[in-house]
Amino acid sequence: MRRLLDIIGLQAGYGASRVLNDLSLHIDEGESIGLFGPNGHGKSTLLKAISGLLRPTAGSIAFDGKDITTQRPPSIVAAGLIHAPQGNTLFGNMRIAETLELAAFSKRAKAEAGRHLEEVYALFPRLAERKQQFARTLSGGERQMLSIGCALMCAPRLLMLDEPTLGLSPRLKEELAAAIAKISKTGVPLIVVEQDVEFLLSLTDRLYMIEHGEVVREISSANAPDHEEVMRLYFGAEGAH
Amino acid sequence: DVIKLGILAPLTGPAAADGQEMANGVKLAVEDLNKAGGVAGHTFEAVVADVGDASADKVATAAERLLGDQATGAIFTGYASTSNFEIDMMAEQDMIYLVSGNSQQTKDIVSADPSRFSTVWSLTPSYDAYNTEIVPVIDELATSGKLKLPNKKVALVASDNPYSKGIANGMAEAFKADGWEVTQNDLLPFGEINDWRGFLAKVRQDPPALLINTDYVSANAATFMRQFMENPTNSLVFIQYAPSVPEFLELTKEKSSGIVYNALGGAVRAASNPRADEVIGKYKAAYNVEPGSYGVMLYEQVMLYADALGKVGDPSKRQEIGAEIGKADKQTAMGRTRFDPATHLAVQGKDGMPIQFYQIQDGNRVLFYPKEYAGGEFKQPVWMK
Amino acid sequence: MDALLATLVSGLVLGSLYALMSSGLSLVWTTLGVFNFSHGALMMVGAFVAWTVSEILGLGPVTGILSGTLAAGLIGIIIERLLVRPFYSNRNMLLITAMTTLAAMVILERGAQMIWGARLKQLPRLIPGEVQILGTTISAHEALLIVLAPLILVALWRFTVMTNRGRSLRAVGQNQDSAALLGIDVPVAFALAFGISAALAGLTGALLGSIRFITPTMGSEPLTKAMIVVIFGGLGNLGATAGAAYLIGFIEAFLIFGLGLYWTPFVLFLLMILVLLFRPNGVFGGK
Amino acid sequence: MSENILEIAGACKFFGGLKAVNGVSFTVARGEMLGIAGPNGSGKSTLFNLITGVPFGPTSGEVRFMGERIDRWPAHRISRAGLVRTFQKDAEFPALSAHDTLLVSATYNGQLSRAQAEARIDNAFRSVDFGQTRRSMPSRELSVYEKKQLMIASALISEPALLMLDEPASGLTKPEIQRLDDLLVAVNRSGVTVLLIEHVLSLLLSVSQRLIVLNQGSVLAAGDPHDVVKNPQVIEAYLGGRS
Amino acid sequence: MANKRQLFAIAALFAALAFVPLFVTDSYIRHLFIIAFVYAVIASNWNLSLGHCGVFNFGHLTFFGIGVYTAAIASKTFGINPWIAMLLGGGTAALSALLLAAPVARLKGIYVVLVTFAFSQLALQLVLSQSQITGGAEGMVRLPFLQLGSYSFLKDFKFGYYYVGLLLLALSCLFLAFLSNSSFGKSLKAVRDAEDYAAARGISVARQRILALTLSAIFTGIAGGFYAIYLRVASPEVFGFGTLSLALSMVLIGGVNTVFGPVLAALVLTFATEAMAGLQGFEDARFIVIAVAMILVLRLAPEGLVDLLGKLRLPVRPART
Ligand SMILES: Nc1ncnc2c1ncn2[C@@H]1O[C@H](COP(=O)(O)OP(=O)(O)OP(=O)(O)O)[C@@H](O)[C@H]1O
Ligand SMILES: Nc1ncnc2c1ncn2[C@@H]1O[C@H](COP(=O)(O)OP(=O)(O)OP(=O)(O)O)[C@@H](O)[C@H]1O
Ligand SMILES: [Mg+2]
Ligand SMILES: [Mg+2]
Repeated sequence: MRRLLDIIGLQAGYGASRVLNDLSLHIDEGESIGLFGPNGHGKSTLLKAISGLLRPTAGSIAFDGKDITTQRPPSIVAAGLIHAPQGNTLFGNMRIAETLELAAFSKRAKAEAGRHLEEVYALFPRLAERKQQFARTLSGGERQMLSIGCALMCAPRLLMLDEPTLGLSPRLKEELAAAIAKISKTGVPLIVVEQDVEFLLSLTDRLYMIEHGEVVREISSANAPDHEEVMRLYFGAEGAH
Repeated sequence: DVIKLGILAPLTGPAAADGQEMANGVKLAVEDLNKAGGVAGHTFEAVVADVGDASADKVATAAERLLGDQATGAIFTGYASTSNFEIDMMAEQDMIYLVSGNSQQTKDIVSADPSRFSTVWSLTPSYDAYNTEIVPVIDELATSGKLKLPNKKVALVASDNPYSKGIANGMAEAFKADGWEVTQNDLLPFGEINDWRGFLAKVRQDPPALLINTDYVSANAATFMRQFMENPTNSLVFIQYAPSVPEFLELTKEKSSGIVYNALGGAVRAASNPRADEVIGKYKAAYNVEPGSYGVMLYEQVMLYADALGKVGDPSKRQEIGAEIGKADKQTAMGRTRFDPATHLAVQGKDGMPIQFYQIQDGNRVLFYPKEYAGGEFKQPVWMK
Repeated sequence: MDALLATLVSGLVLGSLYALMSSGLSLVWTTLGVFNFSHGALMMVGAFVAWTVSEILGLGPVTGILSGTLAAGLIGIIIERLLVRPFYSNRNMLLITAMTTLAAMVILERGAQMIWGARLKQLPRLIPGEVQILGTTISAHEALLIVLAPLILVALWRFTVMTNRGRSLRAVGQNQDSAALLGIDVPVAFALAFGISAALAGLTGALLGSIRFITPTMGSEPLTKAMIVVIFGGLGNLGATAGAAYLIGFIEAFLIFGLGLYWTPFVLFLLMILVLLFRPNGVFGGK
Repeated sequence: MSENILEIAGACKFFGGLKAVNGVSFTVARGEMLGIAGPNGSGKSTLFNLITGVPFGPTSGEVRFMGERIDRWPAHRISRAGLVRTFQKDAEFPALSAHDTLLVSATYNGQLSRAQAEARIDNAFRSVDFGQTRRSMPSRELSVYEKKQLMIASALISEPALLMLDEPASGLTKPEIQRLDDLLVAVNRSGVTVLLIEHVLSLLLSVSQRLIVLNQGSVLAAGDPHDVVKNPQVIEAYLGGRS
Repeated sequence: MANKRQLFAIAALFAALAFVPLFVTDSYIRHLFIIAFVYAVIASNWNLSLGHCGVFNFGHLTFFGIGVYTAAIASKTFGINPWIAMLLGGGTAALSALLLAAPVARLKGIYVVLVTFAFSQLALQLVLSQSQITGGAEGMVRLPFLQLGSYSFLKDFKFGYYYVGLLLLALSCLFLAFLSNSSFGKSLKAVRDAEDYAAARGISVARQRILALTLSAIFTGIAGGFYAIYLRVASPEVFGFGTLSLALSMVLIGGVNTVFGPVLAALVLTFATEAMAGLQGFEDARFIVIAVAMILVLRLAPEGLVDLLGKLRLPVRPART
């Protein structure tokens, strides 16, 4: 069956230190995947490589059949591959409303900016209350909302969320989960990075566990591991620390 | 063998225009001397050392570079630093050093102990005449009826540097002594001045018969003139030095017609002093631009050195050469040139370098005082009633 | 009375000049957070090119000013590409770019010195003659500046605040990765900001070239003033810059009238230190 | 001296019209571990800010630490007095190595001589088991998790009387949270009073002896953690459907 | 930290410098070294506030200028022994820095540029306006020269001045090296990069800034005093923009995170500029060459010259895990 995203033998890193070692994974049409694994083992780096922030040193990335390994972020975003980075600080000296409007930058996004804006405000009423507040003064959770809101403004065709529930209250976490589920229902496939495996399983069809910049285990909702097993997985990873 | 003649000059930075001219003057002289087969079997080579923005280390470094070279026979400059402190370095090494500026500073340093500075001489005379001479000249113009004075008031403005400030204050004294009323004596910061309107506004509230600006920076003077002409008062305008700079005319065009200025130690262009036109002619021929005073003065500096060298013969006997220069008494482009042993400055006055008063009349500089050199008559400026 | 009016007018003239000088500098500063020390030199280039085209090639002042603006703009883009872009990700970016743009200033000024020489030059005025404002005569050319300055500033302000293109300039200045992830082409944004800023510098220089004299160092005084205005106005926005420009213009005019040109800079600087003591983010800069 | 190590009375912090913290009062007993929860934007971090003076003090209200009023003190004085915090967004001294970060904290916050400081650094690293190899490389190259570890270590090294942690567990894996849990208990046992902001309930409930829930800048509920989480208002405002 | 290797290299450098006058008798070359030493002191001390503490102090040359005039006035007007006068320069400079620090400590980033720049303008204006004390634009000349017992430094082809300059530089370097390795030095970097975090770790941001500024002024002021006594002149150009940008380029080319980078840069730049000064008709071009060279260094090694040398020697750090 057709593959929406296909990553083969990817290598990437920062200067001298390599983080991703020969990593391969894929997303089929209409499915969503989750990534988890110990900290500092390359999940965010992988997303950076996909969205073009980081130039891979080897391997290939294909989106929707087209090779995007060497493309720059603008064209990748234009193609609808959207990445909401981890703990994003966005633009400290810009107001919430401005930021969201700016987020609809690509042609595709501009076309539907109005509708998306309403959706975002509906999803995060807090943002609607604080349209004129500067991003730098937002609370941790509010900042997270804004970051995801921006991603939605970009009219994603594949949405990559890096630890979206970071610092969200349990209730908001639930609501966000619901919202994300809604988004994927509307036909937007997801790549979600999270530490909470149960959370991931509730949202996505398959999980990859990333360790030392490689896929060490693939899990499908079918053969979902129980809590103890997950702990063992992690401790396995810790062992290598 | 070849004697190197050093030039200490601001070839870069704000004063670059002057510096280039200094270098040109010396190079021109060197060519002439070499064409004539050199002096006492020696030929010459000009070596330039840039003092940039005239900060002490740049001047000292440039000087050291020239002094360090055994082949250097003499060093020439219009001005290198604002303080002339380098004179000491030169004297220490008995280096011939001829200066054409900051004569007050030179005087202060030398007169303490002239014998220590036998190799240092200034071709610019004392500036005292700048302070005093203007009064009788104006009076004479008034009495002879060539100039109608509405009152006996004078307004002065100077920029904050020893030259301008000194002259402005000197003039103020002289005018007071002659019964004039000094309505203004403003001091402006030294440097680029783009707005004289503040001062001119005050002037217009009480128009004086005589308006004097001693800021010698030609750009500032030009701006001053343009802004004065926006709404002129019934006053004769006198500007210190700046109008003698060639581009002043280009910059102000017809706006400067009628203003008066004077000059000490610059070329004296008059029938009775053909030497001036001769040198200026050469300079134009060589560089096809009109020289200011420095081109001419440094040319003559080299010639003075050459004469002395001719008498002594051995370039390494700098003490003797210095002494010879001190004894010099010749007619140069700047008029009769001889030195005061007490200050090592060129002698000023009738039997030395004369002070000359010029008026700009539709694009030409007309020398109208002193009589001996005069090439034309003073005319009442058009804007005066 | 009319002395007061005269002071007001010269304050207005000064203010407009400062507004023009600082507009471009403010653009890169408020958007990219880069302090471009070659801004003054770019004005100088604009003036010299304008002079060459208008006087030497004899194509008239208008063509001259346009080509001056264009030339400065191009050089600005080159400067950005070679001297600023490589250092975006550097921790000492502000410092290093300050240094490299200083280097650019040196190169431009010395280059001009070698090309055009040290002698003073001047452009003919765009509009000849004088005009009367509040019973004070100023040249029509300066009157033109008084009209032009606010227009340019408003246009700039609308651009950076109202349009997405303009916002993108601010975005890349604050967080390049996030900007890139929204589909903003970061290099293009930087180049654009610098191009516009430099072009404004060129325009200012060309206009200045017929009030003041054109020399290789003619940019340094305007740069100082622009620097004061921009920082004084605060990192807030162009509106603040404009405010600061006119404020300083009037203060200076009144100081000159009150206690003469000599102590004006001194008091102006003293004043500024005091103000920054109590408004550490600039006069109009937000907290 | 009072046995309440920290006393907050009517603390407020306003930003223009926005009342981020609005009349919060509570006390912290010496040696206890107090949890603070609340919806996003309810004022938890702001509360920490106004207590520690980083970057601002309260708009109004009193803060007493060991009986002394500290709400007008400069931040560095407060932390030297033994009231040390961590930050929610990862903070670091990018140019300093992990080791130097601890050194600086020990010599300034702990006011130790260099020798004493060096002596403590190793323990501090071990307490958060910080990777041997990573101790001497510039902080900016550390991973998110290592930066967190370092921030806690640099707080502990000056042996504070009161430790205030702002969401230390966010983004941690389960095992890491487990280790954090153990660490906090150990620290608390050693006599350090702990104030803990968390959204990770498992941790919050397991370690804190008392729980305060903020909502819209004021205290919504306080008391025994397991009672508080049953409070319907708390569920409504903070926990939501499950649990 | 390549500290060990660096220190060794430095020791070697100073040892070499100590022998120079024995081989170089030409007073011109010695003069160049002396000027280079002065600039090295200026740049490396400037780096303390600018690089290490992140205070964008554009008034550093003012400290130098104040040192110059203090020494000049003390020695000429009050006839104080020039050795003492030089040291006094350090004192007054530090005091003025303390004065300046008051406003600067509260300001951030680029605002500091404005205030410090304004400060330097004020100082210049004062010097110019108080001409009866400072000699105004004309400056003060023929300052007394150094003497050691009966030995006069005047006609010894700068032998004496060379060693005074070198000693000054050495002391200044020791001073700076000690500071930057102390936890005070490290705290400066903490304040520079993360104010809030630093404050939350017991570091007083304002206090560290004030200290950094004041300490950076001491040797700068003494260098100013030495400069005045050596050249026997004090003139307002020291406040000029030329000197400032030259020193600034030394700091950045040398590397803002090092101690000795600026020293190295000062030596290299001084001789490089001078080497080209000899070429006729090249006067303006040489500034362009220097500017371009500086840009290249910054591009090849944004952390500075020292970093560049390091890159050539150190193997790259191996990947993690
Ligand atoms: N900008 C950077 N420069 C150098 N090294 C970096 C940089 N960013 C991350 N690293 C390193 O790359 C490795 C992987 O980091 P990454 O953020 O991808 O891990 P992660 O799986 O996302 O961890 P986390 O769950 O904490 O986000 C870490 O060791 C980190 O130190
Ligand atoms: N400097 C500021 N200016 C304006 N508003 C601010 C400022 N700092 C915080 N706020 C607002 O105050 C409210 C409380 O912020 P705070 O960071 O304390 O929330 P929080 O409880 O920590 O939330 P989270 O759990 O998401 O971190 C938020 O709505 C935030 O937008
Ligand atoms: Mg991550
Ligand atoms: Mg918070």
